[in-house]
Amino acid sequence: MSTPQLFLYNLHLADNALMLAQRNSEWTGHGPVLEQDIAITNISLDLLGQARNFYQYAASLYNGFDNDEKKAVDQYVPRLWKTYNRELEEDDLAFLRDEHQYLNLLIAELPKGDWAFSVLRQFFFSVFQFHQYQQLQQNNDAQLAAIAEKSIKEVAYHLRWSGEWVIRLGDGTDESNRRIKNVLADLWPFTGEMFVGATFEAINVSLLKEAWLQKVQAVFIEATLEMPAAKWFQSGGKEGRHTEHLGYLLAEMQCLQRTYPNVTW
Amino acid sequence: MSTPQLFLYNLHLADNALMLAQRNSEWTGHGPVLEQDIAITNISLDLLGQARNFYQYAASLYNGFDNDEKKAVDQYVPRLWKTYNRELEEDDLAFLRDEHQYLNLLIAELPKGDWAFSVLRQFFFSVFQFHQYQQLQQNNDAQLAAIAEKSIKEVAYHLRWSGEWVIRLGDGTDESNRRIKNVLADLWPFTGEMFVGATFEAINVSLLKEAWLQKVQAVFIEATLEMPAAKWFQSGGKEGRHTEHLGYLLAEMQCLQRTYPNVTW
Amino acid sequence: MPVQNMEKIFQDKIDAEVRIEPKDWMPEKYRQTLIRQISQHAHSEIVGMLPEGNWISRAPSLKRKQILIAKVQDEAGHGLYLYSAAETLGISRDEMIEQLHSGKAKYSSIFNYPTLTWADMGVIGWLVDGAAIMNQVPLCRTSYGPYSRAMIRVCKEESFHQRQGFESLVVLSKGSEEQRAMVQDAIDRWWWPSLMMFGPHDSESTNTEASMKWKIKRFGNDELRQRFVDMCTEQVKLLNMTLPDPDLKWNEERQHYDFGKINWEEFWNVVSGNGPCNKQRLDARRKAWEEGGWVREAAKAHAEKRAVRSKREAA
Amino acid sequence: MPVQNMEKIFQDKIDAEVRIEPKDWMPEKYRQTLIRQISQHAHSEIVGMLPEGNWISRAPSLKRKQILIAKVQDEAGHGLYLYSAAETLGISRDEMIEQLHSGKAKYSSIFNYPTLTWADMGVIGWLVDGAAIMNQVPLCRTSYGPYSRAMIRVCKEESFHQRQGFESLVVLSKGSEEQRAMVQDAIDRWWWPSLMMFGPHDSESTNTEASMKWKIKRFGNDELRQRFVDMCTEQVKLLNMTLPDPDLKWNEERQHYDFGKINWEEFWNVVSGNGPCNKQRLDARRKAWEEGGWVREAAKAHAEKRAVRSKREAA
Repeated sequence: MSTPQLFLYNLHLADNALMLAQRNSEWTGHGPVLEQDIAITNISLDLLGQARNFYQYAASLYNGFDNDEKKAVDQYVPRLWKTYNRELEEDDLAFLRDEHQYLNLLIAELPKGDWAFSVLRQFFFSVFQFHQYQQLQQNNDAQLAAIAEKSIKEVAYHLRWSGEWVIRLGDGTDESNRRIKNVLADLWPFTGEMFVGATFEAINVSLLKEAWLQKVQAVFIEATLEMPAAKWFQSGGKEGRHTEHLGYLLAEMQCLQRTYPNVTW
Repeated sequence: MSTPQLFLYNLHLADNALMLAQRNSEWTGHGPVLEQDIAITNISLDLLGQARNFYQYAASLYNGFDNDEKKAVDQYVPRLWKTYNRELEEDDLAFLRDEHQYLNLLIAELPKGDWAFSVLRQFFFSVFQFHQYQQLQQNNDAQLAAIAEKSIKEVAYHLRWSGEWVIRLGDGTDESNRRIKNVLADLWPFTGEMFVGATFEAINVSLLKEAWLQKVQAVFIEATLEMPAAKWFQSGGKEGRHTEHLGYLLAEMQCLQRTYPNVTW
Repeated sequence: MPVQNMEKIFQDKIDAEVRIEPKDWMPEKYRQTLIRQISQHAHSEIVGMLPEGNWISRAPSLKRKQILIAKVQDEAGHGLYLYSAAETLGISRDEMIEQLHSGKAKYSSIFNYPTLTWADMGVIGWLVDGAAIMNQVPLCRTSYGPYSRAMIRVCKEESFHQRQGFESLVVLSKGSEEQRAMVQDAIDRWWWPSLMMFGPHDSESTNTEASMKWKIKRFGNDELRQRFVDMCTEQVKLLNMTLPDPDLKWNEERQHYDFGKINWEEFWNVVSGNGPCNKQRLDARRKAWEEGGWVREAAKAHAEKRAVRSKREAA
Repeated sequence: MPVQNMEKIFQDKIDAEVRIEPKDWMPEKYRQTLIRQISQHAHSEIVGMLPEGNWISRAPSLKRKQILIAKVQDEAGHGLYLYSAAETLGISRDEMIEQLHSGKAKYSSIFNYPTLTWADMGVIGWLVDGAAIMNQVPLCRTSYGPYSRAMIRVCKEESFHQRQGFESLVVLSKGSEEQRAMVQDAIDRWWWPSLMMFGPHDSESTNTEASMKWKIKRFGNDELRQRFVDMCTEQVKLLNMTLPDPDLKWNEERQHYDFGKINWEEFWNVVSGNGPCNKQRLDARRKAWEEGGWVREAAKAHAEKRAVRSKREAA
């Protein structure tokens, strides 16, 4: 993998984590019960930590690039930062890119929905992330491997926690079963994108699909849920083509950095 | 009234109209029935037109100010615009001020709520605006008087339309009666601010309270609603102290102007 | 009169370009075809409010905000005319809305694509309204009177929207580098879906023959699509932008532009529910309708109370 | 044993600084006072998540976002410890939450003020947490064991938050003109409400006497408020900002800062429901609770199903 691609891959991994952290943190103070308010906030914090690691790494890569490498990723670097005349920093990447420069999976940016939506989304995402980080631990790039290794314990917890909630809701009351089935229909089309590789991806994501399906299937059996038959999937996130939701998320998330550019907070 | 105060008064009038236009336009495409979707959108358009007139007048006043006058209103002029090196324009005032520089009544910025909230808010606001513009028609400042005169027919329609809806909901079903009573409790504390004058106001708003109460009372009788007894009122809008809602509204409304400063759209 | 004679009279009128009016006899299939087509058109106006409505709160200037709101409002108005026209054929607006919400009735697939940047507002005006007008202008002379009259009003306003859309693209195309990139990106995303708006090839299109005979329809899908390609290929030059089709080139012999193959798999996917926003659009419409239920009931209840009261007063 | 003797033993323990534990005999009024105070404190933590939560989505850097989220989460944790402490006195968490939602139980009025700029995050850490700590540190030695142990954990974390808050103000106060203005504005808005956090003058405060005797409370409101004023008046200099009180000045005789009159009318207004955000805060809590109802029921239903199953398997 070339260093420009490694830079983009870091953005992709960071964007995934940041968007989901942002969405989950909307529950903070509004959870269904105090313990779970704390739990989903924890996941938010873990993901935010991962995002920071990837953004910092991406920034340090970029700052070491020669001109050709810089040119190769130029369309993903925030325009406004170029006027700052200083090295690229994590917050420039997180807060100053335009919508089409974000490379996260669409599933991570969808609005939080109800509790069923948030836990099922987290489950689909965490199963994938677990296998993804497992592969990345072996990566030739030591820094990438180190971040993955550091993060995988967190992800294992997210996976367990969200899987338990999927089971609880699927095999809970009629209402919870109805709700999780509804959101399953909404979310399923957003799962396919995880397994369609982009050129910048350091691992062959299509090979993760089988393990992902097996884990989902196992939890679904306990949750008395059926695997959807639908074969059509949404796509675009890895190419910077997003849902209509991302624009609103960014307008809110970026507002201070946009209103008061290049100051210290 | 001094010209700096006239400038601020125009901002106040424009901000009122803009915020309410922004909120009402959130119904566009989402109204309870097509005819009413069109009706509330119309009100939005009328208010937007009024806002433009006031902003344009404010901008032209400012562009003609001497240094002392400019200094007197400096804290209300968008910081970013000062870097543009061109005359002040309506959009600079609408899109580039910070939250505390907006001088609208708090009632105008509250989220749209349900249909009962939106029509009752419109009614309270329109009754006030009707009497306010009636006074302004007589104002010594010809431009202010002209805008008021041009707008008052629109406002008379808003007043009639919203009053009819208040009656319909108050004297409709049990559910509509319950809903409008609920939102009445929410909205009432935001009505007092209209009648507490700020130094920049060209008319004595406290004198409008009686007429306002009479009109509200008359419609409430038809709507089978009781006048609230509560005597405590929210305040702050005219001093730039807003609710927590305005920040979100601005983040969304300003995002393009903040992200791509000083270009033509 | 035997049905055959009625049918003859009906077809003679059509052939003589006399408009069919609501009280005239008409074949049941003509009525059904029109209900389907007019209601689908009405639904498209209503669902079509959503992708553009998505940018109202973020419009970058007061003037643009006004223009956009007014445009979306016009679409609601078009929906109204068209629902009314369909109602003259013996179906209620509520029935039609129910068919939309249940998925039984369709709407134009173009509205299942997301609006991702401000430039989409201009490109929708230019390409989507442009394609719609191309389809709709012939409908101003369609054989059913109420429909043709509704379409005359609709087309007039649509042409205005199209010019506004193009004008806003002209401004953006003369703007900053980012603005120009925004326009090109929007064109790239909307071009092919716009071509799909003309429907499948005539050879694969059902209903075309009867519709032609009844003068509901007057031109084939492919013919209109070609006109649209020819028109846009010229207009895009005024923007200094390009259309995302490497096969696009002038054919001296045909005196038309040749263009690349449409991705019909995507077309059928989106038609059958698998587009980026199909679910989102229908959910938004259903939500508005459901949340408006108590409002409509209250209005009805109040109107009844008033009616009773005025009757009592009159007695 | 006659009640008088029990009371004597109880008061002797208190006087000897021996902690009262859940299973010990205690006067009913002591129990009620503690339930009221601890649950009010727990509610304050939970409602207190809202004004700061308001800025999570807009935090201006990843680091600040992390710090803010962690802080709000800590408040949820404090709520948990405190509800648990209150539960040892024979009231359930659900009962307490019901009292909060019905308006029967109070929470700290400070959270009825809006958070209007990012600087509010720092100022809340500095002033609001600062005042809370001033009130709470003595509670680490309060007579009821579970409460005092909860308070030890709470105070430790609160001090950390206060330092973080002040540190973020130091950064802002060295920043741009707008950032400095933001800080001054936030101080101006939060200063007086912070002073109100110590409650009414001792002369007007109910319950103080019994609470002192039982060592639930150890210092008067005015004494703590004075300490707070003295502390902040020094700290604000480090920020190069001012406190919004023209009467603030050093009194050589008292060796304390004199300060202006508190607006008690505003205080009682906010306490009785008429603050800028009272309704908004309670509505947000009620909404979260109501919308979480089906989740809590599902979790319960599932746990019961599991219990039945494992019993069946064991049989």
